[in-house]
Amino acid sequence: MNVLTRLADFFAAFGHYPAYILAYLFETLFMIVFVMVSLVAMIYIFRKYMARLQLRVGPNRVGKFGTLQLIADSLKLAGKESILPSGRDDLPFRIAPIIVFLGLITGFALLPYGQFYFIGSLTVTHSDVSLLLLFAALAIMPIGEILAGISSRNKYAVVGALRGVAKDVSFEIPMMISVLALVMMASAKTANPLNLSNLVEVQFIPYGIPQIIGLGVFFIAMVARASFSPFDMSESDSELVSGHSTEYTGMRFGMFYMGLFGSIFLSSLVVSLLYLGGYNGPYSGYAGFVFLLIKGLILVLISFTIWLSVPRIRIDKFVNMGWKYLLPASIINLIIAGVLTLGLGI
Amino acid sequence: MIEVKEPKKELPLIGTMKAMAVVAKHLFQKPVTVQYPEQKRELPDRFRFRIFLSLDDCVGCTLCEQVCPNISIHMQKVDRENPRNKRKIYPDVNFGTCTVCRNCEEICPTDAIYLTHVFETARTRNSFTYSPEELSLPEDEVVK
Amino acid sequence: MVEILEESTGKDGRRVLKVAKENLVQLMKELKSHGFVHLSLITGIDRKDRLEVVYHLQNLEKNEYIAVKTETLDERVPSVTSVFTSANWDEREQYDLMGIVFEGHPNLKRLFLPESWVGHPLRKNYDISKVQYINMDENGEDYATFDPGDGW
Amino acid sequence: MMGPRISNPDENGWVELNMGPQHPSTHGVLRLKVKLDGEIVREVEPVIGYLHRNAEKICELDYYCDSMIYFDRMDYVGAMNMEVGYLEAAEKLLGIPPPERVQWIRVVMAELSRVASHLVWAGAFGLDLGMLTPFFYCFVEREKILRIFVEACGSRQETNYMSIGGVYQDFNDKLIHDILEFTEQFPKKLEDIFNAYVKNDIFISRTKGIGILEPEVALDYGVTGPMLRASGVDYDVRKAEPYLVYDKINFDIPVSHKKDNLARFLVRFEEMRQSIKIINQAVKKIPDGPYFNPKAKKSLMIRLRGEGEVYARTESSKGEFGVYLVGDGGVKPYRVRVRSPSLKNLSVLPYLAKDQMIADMVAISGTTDLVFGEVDR
Repeated sequence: MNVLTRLADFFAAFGHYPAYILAYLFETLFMIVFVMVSLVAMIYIFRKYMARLQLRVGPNRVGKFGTLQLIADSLKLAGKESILPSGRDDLPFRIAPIIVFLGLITGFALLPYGQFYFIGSLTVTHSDVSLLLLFAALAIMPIGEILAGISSRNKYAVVGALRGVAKDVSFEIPMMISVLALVMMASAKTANPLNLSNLVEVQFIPYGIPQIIGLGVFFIAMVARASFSPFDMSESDSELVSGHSTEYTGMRFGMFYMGLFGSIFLSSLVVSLLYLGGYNGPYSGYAGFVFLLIKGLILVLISFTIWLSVPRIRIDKFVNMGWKYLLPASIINLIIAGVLTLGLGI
Repeated sequence: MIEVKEPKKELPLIGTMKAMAVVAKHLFQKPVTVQYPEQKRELPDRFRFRIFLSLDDCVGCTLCEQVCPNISIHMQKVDRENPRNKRKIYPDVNFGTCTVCRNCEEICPTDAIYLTHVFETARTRNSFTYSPEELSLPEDEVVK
Repeated sequence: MVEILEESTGKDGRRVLKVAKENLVQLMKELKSHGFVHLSLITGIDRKDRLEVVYHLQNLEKNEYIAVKTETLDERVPSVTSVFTSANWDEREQYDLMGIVFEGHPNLKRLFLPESWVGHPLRKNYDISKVQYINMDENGEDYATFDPGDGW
Repeated sequence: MMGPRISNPDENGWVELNMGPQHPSTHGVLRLKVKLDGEIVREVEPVIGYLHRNAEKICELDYYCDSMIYFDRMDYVGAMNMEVGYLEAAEKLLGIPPPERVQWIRVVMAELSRVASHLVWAGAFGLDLGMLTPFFYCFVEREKILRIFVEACGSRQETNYMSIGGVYQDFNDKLIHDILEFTEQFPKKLEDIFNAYVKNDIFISRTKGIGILEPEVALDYGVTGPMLRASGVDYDVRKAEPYLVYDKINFDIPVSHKKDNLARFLVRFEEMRQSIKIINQAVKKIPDGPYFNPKAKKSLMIRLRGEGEVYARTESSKGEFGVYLVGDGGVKPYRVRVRSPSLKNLSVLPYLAKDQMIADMVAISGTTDLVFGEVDR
């Protein structure tokens, strides 16, 4: 049983096909609501956590403990005039934030979420290549950022976009190689290692333990993907004002902002799925989703601590790090994975 | 003269984690901020902001006008019986430009002009100038 | 050695050398070779009939601090930027605010005020009642204007 | 279809970028005209004057006692140092020496102010590098110092505490107790802040070996203060030409021969530790006596007349702060000239930032410790 069949059962009175059409519609709706709620929660957690680290109280005026602050903020952003610079490249300028947001939602839709109580599996997409699709979705977001940087015809934005390109090129290859090691290890246990659900279910020991180097490389790559400090070179606020989103205001800026926090949550979920056993755990038939959320949230808090306490690395040093340290490390990790799989049969 | 030492070199990553631990330690400390309109920190005795004027004591010597570095004080004619103030001139204060340097309080020969603890002087009027009569009233009686 | 017109001690106990403006650069070079490597301050003083320029120099090794004075009647003084780099901005500032033209300065532009500012504010005859407003043109350069409607 | 060109590179292929005056990293209203070759800065031209008030002219138009508030607003993060600098000159010119007790009080206040100023700098430097949180720890500590200022004189930042020939209000036992309480807990907090920075190897990689300033160049440009000392020149006005009672206090001048950003950072932190040492000694040594010179009391404030020329220099938190006062025998100064250390420190930025990356230029302009109230005056 999963969400789709539960919904189809609920709408069974309309007949077989209309019930499934309605079920798909509502599933999509739930998906988007989940993403939006998690974004709002993410920003709220970030602001409260940042405030506590900085000996402040954080938002506490709107609603109890400031819970409604984010809704007030998003209303404010939506109500603001969205200024369009006169020198822009019109179409890319308008669609860039949408691309970022679409990439984010697609990424969330491709994750397996595990079982929850009586509903059954919460997974939305059942594909045999969902791992590939996930990384394809993750690769969409940089395109939006680069488009935004170049189409706004602002020198800060252009420098930010070019830094973004250099950054993406230098961490994506180590990232994919460390995922390849996982697929290698999983292929000994399952016929379909590219399916994320299978990849999670074969983790009797979380892959983070035999693949500790891979976990490090992948986590660094995910921090760079989400682009927060220390790897926020492309939007470094003290140098390039706001990088690729310099010229954006109102809801368009809000989409970039949500893209940032969404990708932090998304990358935390991906790391916990791939390396920390995802929704595996005791009683995972009922509470798998809860395990996933807890692991994800712990990673999110670790990410926030890194964000708030580490200075920004210089772009040339990051490119150096990507090619000189991360890439060799990921290749060594691949060899270790091969030895573990073929030699020891883990 | 002492030569400053460069800090001990930390291992990569380990050093960063130590620095993160220093920051994360503060998570369990109490916030230091004060939620202003509800909570108010007690003010030190010497804190000064709002200028008061005792109309009976003012002799209209214009010393405060002269010593004001920002030209925030101007003398105004006020129709009021005061045997000590024959010229009937009293200072008004523009709080928009007042820098609270306390020179006027310091120089006043009769202690007619003095500063007090009151600091909540926000007003909706465009002008921040307090006329001599307003200066002698408590803050909540001043028309805002 | 350059001819020193007058040597005295100021109220603060510092040695004051007075020199004709033609000999200024030569004197500065000699002082620099005697260890006065730090030109601390350049001050222009408007004496109404003449302009006085005071240079404060420091010898770090002997811990000595002296002032060199020169005078000009035609607002022109030779620049010492070739001897001390730190004179560069000081001379620009004095040109800006006092109107002293330093001859031989590589880049004698106003330091604080926009180029089109009228007058030199630190002069005693500068009229402070005339307000000048500042705005920015399309190229991002500031300009000054007397028209309040055009300013910020 | 091609849109308009984003930038118009010049014959070298360099693009001009305008940073500021409204920019997150310029600490106020600095405007930098930067010529960029990709990521690399080829030429920098600082454009200043956006906060220019011509304080020198305003001081000429006002009485001697009134100039104090304009000096407060020069280096607004370390206002007491500015007051000490002005009064050193004004008291010599007017012939009103402060009593012994006042001199010790001024030393305490000036050093507290130096700590406050360096704390602001440390926090802002972290922000320049992208570190968000240590900024707040610096400001929490600074707030305690400002609280002491409020207790002493009633104002937080632009204190106007010192007057010609004395101070406005006397020290009392509670104040001394508060200061000692602060100096007792501060070194531990300072180590925390220090560790949050220097343990971090990314921080070290961003500062070590970057922005090297040779001592000869520094002196040629007139750089003073912590920047000069980080270049290996052992020069501090407090030792070279002691003012107030600095010659009766035991303290050291931190010097580094590494000449880079990290050296400037370490020198400033060591200076804070030395300042605490000075405060601890000075607070205990404050003698009894009057807190103002009777010659400058109350209604005499606007009748002080001075004649002659005085140049007084003091060590502010940014460097050598000099005030050149010329009096013509009237109640108002004839000419006031201020040697602002930040201006001289800024003038070396084009030399330092040449052929560095944008990120390094921001870090270097961070270590010069600019306060625009003082640069523009």
